[in-house]
Amino acid sequence: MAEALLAHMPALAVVVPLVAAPIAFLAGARWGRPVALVASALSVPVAFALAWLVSAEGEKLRYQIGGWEAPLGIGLVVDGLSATMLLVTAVVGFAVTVYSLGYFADKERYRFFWALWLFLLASMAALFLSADVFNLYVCLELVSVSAVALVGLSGQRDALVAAMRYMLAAILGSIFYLLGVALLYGAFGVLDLAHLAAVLGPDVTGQAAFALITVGLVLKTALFPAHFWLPPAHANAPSPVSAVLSALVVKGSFYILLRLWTDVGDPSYVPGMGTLLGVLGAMAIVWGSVQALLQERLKMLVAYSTVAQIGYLFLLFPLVEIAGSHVVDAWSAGVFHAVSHALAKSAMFLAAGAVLSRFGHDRIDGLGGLSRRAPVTTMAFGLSGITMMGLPPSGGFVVKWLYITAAIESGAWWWAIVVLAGGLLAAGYVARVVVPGFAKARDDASDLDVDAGRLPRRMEFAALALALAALALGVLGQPVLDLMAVGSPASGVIPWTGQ
Amino acid sequence: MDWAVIALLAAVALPFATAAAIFALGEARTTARSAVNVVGAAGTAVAVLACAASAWQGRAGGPLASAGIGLLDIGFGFEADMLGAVFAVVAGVLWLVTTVYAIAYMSHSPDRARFFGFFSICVGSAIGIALSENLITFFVFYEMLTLATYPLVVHSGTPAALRGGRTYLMYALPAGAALALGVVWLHVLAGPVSFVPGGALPLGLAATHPVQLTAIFALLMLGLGVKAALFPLHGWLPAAMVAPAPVSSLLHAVAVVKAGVFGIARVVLEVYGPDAALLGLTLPLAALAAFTIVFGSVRALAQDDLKKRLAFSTVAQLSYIVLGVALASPLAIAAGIAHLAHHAALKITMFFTAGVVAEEVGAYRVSELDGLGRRMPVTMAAFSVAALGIVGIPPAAGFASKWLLGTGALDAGAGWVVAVLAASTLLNAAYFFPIIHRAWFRAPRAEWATGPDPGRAEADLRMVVPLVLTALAGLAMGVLAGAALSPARWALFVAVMEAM
Amino acid sequence: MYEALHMPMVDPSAATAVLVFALAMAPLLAAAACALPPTRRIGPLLVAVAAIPALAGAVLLPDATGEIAWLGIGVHVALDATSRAFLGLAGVIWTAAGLYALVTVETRRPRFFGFLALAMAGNLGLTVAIDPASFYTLFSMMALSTYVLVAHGPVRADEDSPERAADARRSGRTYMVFTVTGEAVLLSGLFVLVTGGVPLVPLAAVLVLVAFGIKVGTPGVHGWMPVAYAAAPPAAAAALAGSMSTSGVLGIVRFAPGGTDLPIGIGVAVMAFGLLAAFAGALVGVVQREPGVVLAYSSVSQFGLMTIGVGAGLTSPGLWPLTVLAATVYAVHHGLAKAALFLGGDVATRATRRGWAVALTALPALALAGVPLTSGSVAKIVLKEVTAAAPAPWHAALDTLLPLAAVGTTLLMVRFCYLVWRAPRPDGAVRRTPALAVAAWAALLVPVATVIWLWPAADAVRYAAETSFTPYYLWLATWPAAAGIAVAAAVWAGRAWASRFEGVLEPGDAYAPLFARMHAFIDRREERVSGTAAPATPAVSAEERRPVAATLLARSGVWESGLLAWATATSAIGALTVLLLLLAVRG
Amino acid sequence: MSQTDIYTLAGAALFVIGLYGLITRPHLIHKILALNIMSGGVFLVFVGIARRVMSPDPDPLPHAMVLTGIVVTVSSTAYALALAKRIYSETGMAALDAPDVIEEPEASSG
Amino acid sequence: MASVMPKSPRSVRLAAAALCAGFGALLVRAVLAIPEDHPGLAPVVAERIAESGVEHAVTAVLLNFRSYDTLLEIAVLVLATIGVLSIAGSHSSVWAPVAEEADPVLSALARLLAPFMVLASGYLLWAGEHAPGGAFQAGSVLGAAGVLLALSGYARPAWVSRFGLRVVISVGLIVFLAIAVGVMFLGGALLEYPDGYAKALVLIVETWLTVSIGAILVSLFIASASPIEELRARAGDGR
Repeated sequence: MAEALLAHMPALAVVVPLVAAPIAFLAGARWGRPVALVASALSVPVAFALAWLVSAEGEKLRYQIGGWEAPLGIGLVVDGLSATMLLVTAVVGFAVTVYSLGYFADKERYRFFWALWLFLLASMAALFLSADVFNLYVCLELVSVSAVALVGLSGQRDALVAAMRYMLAAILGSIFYLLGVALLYGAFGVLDLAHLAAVLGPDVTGQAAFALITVGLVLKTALFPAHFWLPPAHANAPSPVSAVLSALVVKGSFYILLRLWTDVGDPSYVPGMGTLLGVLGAMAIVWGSVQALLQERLKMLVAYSTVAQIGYLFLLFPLVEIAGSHVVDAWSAGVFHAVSHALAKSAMFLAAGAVLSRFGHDRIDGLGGLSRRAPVTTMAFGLSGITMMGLPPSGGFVVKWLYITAAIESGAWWWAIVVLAGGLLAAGYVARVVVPGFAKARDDASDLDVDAGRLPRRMEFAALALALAALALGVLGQPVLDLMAVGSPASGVIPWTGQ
Repeated sequence: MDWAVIALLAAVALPFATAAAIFALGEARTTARSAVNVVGAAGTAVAVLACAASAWQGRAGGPLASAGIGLLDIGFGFEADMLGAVFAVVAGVLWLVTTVYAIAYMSHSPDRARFFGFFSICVGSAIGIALSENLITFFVFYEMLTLATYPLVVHSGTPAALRGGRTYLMYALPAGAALALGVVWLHVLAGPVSFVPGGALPLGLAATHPVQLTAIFALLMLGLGVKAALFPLHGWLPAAMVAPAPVSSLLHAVAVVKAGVFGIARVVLEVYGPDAALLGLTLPLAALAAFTIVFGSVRALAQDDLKKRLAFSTVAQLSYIVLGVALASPLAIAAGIAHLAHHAALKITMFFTAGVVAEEVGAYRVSELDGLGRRMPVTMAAFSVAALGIVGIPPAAGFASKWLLGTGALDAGAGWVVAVLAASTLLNAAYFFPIIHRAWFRAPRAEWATGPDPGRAEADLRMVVPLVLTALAGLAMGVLAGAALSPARWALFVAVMEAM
Repeated sequence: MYEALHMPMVDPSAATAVLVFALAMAPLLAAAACALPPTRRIGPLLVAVAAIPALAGAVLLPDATGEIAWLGIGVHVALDATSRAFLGLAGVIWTAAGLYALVTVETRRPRFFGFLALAMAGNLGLTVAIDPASFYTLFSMMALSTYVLVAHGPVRADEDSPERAADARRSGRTYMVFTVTGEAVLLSGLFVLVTGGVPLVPLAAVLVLVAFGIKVGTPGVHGWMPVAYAAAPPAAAAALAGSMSTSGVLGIVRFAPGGTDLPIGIGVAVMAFGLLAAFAGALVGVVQREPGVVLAYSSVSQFGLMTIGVGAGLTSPGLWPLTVLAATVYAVHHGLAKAALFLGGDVATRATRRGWAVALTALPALALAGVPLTSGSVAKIVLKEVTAAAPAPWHAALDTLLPLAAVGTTLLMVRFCYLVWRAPRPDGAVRRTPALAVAAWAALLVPVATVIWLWPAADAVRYAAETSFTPYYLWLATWPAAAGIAVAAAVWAGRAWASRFEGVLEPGDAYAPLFARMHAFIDRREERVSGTAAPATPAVSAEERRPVAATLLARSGVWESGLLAWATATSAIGALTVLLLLLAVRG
Repeated sequence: MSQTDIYTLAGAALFVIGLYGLITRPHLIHKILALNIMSGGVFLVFVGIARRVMSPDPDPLPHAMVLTGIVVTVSSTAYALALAKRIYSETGMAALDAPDVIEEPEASSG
Repeated sequence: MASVMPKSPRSVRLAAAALCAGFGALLVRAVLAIPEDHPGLAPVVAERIAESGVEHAVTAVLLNFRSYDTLLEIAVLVLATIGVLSIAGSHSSVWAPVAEEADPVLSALARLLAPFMVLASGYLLWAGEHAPGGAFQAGSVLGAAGVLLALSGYARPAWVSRFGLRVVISVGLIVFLAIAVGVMFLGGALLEYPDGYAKALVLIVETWLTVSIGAILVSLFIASASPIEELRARAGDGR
């Protein structure tokens, strides 16, 4: 029985939240909450089980849906990368669920939240597991629609406009992606990733397909200059939603890019593409950070921080393209960044949301004395800021370490400068929030409502737990590094696994 | 696990555990928090002393207590060696003293949980720095220290404090970036770098990659130089003096700044070793340190703010350590390492005093100290002893370092250092003696006489006893410099190992 | 220090040396007694007698050497002929000065006696500490503690006032500037000496000579001496002039690299400075108005004579042992005499009827002038033995010049006695000079008269003592004194004309204007700083000036809103697509 | 150039036309329609690809994908329309950007 | 809607036109390069269609070979519906009569057509097994019938409560999921229909999907169709 259960783990990772979603919809405003809590809690052991399976196996696992083998049917694939992303999704998802129980307490307005939320979790899981380019399109759409619906959930004017912008961008991205899929199928006649990898050859249609898919995914990932939809959407969504959008949703499209460029093909498939993405990434780091420095609202600042941090993800491509035998460092850096940023950024948004919901505003100017009024939340924000800056001991530091190593190893040291400069800029915008927090609380200078009640502890501590997890990655990150290396394109030369 | 390993881990972990407990106890539970703090500090003191004992046991090349955790291909490692033990003991033991002081000093201040929590983290980071076995572990704790210090600098929350904190970050964060680049680059070039007396670079690397190694050295010095307050990276230290007295005392006179110089010592002695001189890197460093000594002293001269004067004095004094390390003769190295401890005891006394004075009589400027010796003779006596010690007046500890440094410099063929020492002595005297003079020889200010007992009104005993203890320690380290286990003797052992 | 790495061998003979050192450190206990409240009352008494153990040690203990490894960075102690002489000198003078202070100092007693004891311990200790580091340590302790004594201000409660205390502090400031400079130079010199190796010996010699030169008032670095001697309370001045300055001579004896092949120029230069000191000291001294200042210039002059001897000794290596002896003898003679003069001058000025006191004071004055039968005559003969061996032109020149210097000394002494005699009488309430003070002074006169004759076996001294009775030397010793007195008489006769020279040079002579400016500067600065509670710094000026970076930053926000506009953003995506497709289809 | 190329080329043309409209038309409904035109273009490309196959019957895979795509497009279009309507009801605006970014209308076509 | 149709500035239009022209050219280049010499997956489908339980290839792909896509697609549909409900205001605006007063002609037509449309829907559902057709087509026709009824003034039936509405929207997905997961208990993978049950299970799924799709389309239409002025007025009241 246990073995059978283990064998179905990949399917369960999708099915658990997917079944729960309509149930939560049916259950309504009140009973949707326990349904969501149980489903997101169940996802955690499922994700751990998958991670354990993959680690034990040491190579990719496949699960054929409907029993139809690959070229015909759709497969789920579990390797280190997808297991890692699933794990992050489950952990962040659970923490955000716990937070949301406090955030959406007794709000009839958000009665649809739980169903939408579970759909989002399910679609993220489906996306990270899918081994089929067209199925990935459906997953992307599922992710986009649920994410947009969550952004617009509050019905407030800014949120609605942001959702609209997000929706249009997301659909546009999907259409580009779908056009790419059409061309891929036209060129190679298969949809399964592994089969595609096998038959992929130098072909104009195929290369164009990769280009179109990349455009679509860049748009969905909000890489500079396609970030135009992200700041309003992430800033105006309900805070738990912001957390998941920044932490997970943008990583979903990045994940597909990563799959295509390092698993199916490699960055040299379209020469120059890696460098182009890297340059955009560098611009994102600088531009996003600079804009974060200028924001007047806390959540906008955090959103621009996401724009900047997304840039780090894309530094992977040029380094993988040129790194030669040092692919491993760059690849691990990018993936590890996805993980640590997911934890830290969700913590940051949850913290920002706590501030917003407790004090009724998130104007940075009005946050004087915050550390006194909300110490746990400030701490959570500050700790996740450490990861944003890439300072030790944090996951961000490991990322920085790996990127700089890869840059120096491959002789492309200018990427190291970008990484370091980004860290300093991050310090700047994190300081903008944390520093006033330490300011002396004077009645005239602080905009924090003295009578504001306490936040539910679970909200504050959900944020803190995620921030601490991001920090712990900097010290105890080795298992994660080991996990994500399983079956990765670089696993053959990864020194730490001894393979 | 034998006791040495337990002590090693406890020395690093206890301060962090204390911090966690303090944060958890929160603002309201003052008594419990103070108790936890003192117990944690005492435990840490015992642990670092045990580390020192184990280092002493292993001094002749025997196995050292070590522990670690793997990450990437190097991991975090700790080791109780002779050099590290010096800094660990200084930080750990002075923490206990400072804790007692700080509990009294901060007794009417808000946000004490935050203060003491971060304070503990700072000390833990400093001890981690001291006991790090390799460069990356060192770097991790170094950056933790950078961040954990910030809340303490801005603790009061005044605009001035925030400005000071901003200045601090403006220096410390780019420095961290430079350090990171240097550390990674070195790691790429030379593989995992563990600290080894006599240098850790692979044989022949200096011959094959001189330019890269020089660039890395420059980056590392840039990173470490900020905390070590080397000119022109010193600007944050005077600005950080807005912090409460315990912070200025332990962190900005001991833990933080010495983390920088300690790092320089590690890099020069135990990473580059003889290659540093081979590549021609030590002379510029020595010259910079020498310049900093003179520069800091001259700037100190012009400060009326007592803590700023002390801060510039620290700028100058830290470079004694750097200078000793850069000169690289055994005696000079010993001088540097010994001064690490000597300056710590002396300068912390002075900052304690500055805090007491500010708290008790509201005097922040040198010009406000008239006749203070009569108002609080014990405090000012301790201050005077420490000041004389820093100037290098025997028999206080400063002289022992100065003597070793002078002789070591001549051993190293750097006679010009003697002139620097002479100039520094004069300048030190010029900025400290007026303070002593004012305190003891000028008529007391009128407003102090209104107290209940104007003649003898020392501060809270919990503040006075620590500063007396540290002053006595500063005296004893000089008087008993030749005794077994004195910092100077210990430093000589280390120096001989390093120079071999 | 390398030896320090291994456990030091226990030298059986070291016990004596350790004992001597311990005795010399006895005043530290007295200092502690002054500092601690319960014993504060008896502290001064303990200080007064604190030098007696060391004195006893100097007289009673045999020669010994040893090391105290654990103390400082290792203290090497020796009790030999030289250190015995200086320890004895210090013991006698400190005892006399201590007792004198015990009954005359009425103000700020704990502080005064505490630091008196510290200075005493340093002085006593440095006479037996023979390694550079320990010597320096104790020398510093002595010199820096003395600051407190110099800056003490009036000793009598009825004369104490803030203004006079402030004056004393200014004198202390002057003292400190020179002392600390001396410390720095000395430390440098000792470093070079210890580790510099043979090529650097001349440099070491110069540094050491300059450093100790400051202590003994060598011209050019003498400025502190008249100021500090005059400002210090008499007891402290006696100790300062008699013993503490003299330790400069000891320092030269110990650490000047005599007995080695130095460039002859060094010795010659030293002799030249000595000559300058001897004559200039006398010339400047005679126009002074205060007895203490006169004595200070006398010290400049007298130390100049010793310096001449040292210079001569430095010119030839073989001459050094004799030079050491001569310097020692002369230093002891001068120290005792000068201390007696200081105390005598004070005793006299305290008295309304002071004839007897002035008369007694004249005794050490005559000794300094070197009249026959005094210690001075013997000391000068010993010194002459050294100068006689000086290189060619010098030896003859010195034969001529040294007696002239004695004329100057005599003039100074006459001037001193005159000033003491003429000093204003204490008015109003008759305050008797405490008997113990008089006794202490009187007791000091005894060794002045006797010690040179009781000098422990040293052939040169014995020879000199015997020689001093030969007619030639009697004449040689007498005529300068007689000439001096004659000149003094002549000046007295022409006092209407001569008085215009009185006070033409301030104490500190060439330095005086410098000191005035320094004090004015520092005083002004202190007043200014004390006066203003907060500095007048512009509060916002830095904030308001907006750097280019900030402007760019703000501008980038505008650009960003352009980027966020839908048309721009989607156009950018279109451009990106074109770019990527170009990359893709170019093949 | 084969017969099926007509489908694919028409699809490509629709895609580009839709993109042009999406970029230049400020009105939300126009944008949504433009996206639908682009989707239609993609579906046409699929159809063309299905006919290229060397077999008598068309490849069912692209057809299935088109069907799925249509449903997905319908879903997202429905949501986008609802959103546009709600935005109009909340703000009275039917464009994303503030009016100053968009040129004044040349003529009314409502 | 609005009486003015704003346009972008000329510069934007020119830039966009240039970009789109370049893009179009490159796209044409890529599209024309699609090879014609491979069969795609058609042969594989043809080979395995017998095992799928249906005869029509597209239906086989949709509901068996790639039924996972369809499952997720239904999820998108349900999800979008929930999204629309979440921003459409209250339940009552969904499935409310669109027109205040029904057009008598339209009303009569609706009465006449609705039963036939339901019938046609059933036929399409059945035909999908071997010819073009299936749940989506059937659901669309069903939805059209609902829309027609709504347009002609028919209110939501009284029995369709809030809960009932939610049930009918999600029942297709729930049944689909139940079968997808249920077969796992029979030893297969997710969505692996046991031998011989494929046809029946596909039919069950299609039937319930038809119901849900019809309901969803009606909901979407009505939610989007309620008069703007009314919405604005309600929004105004809310403030």
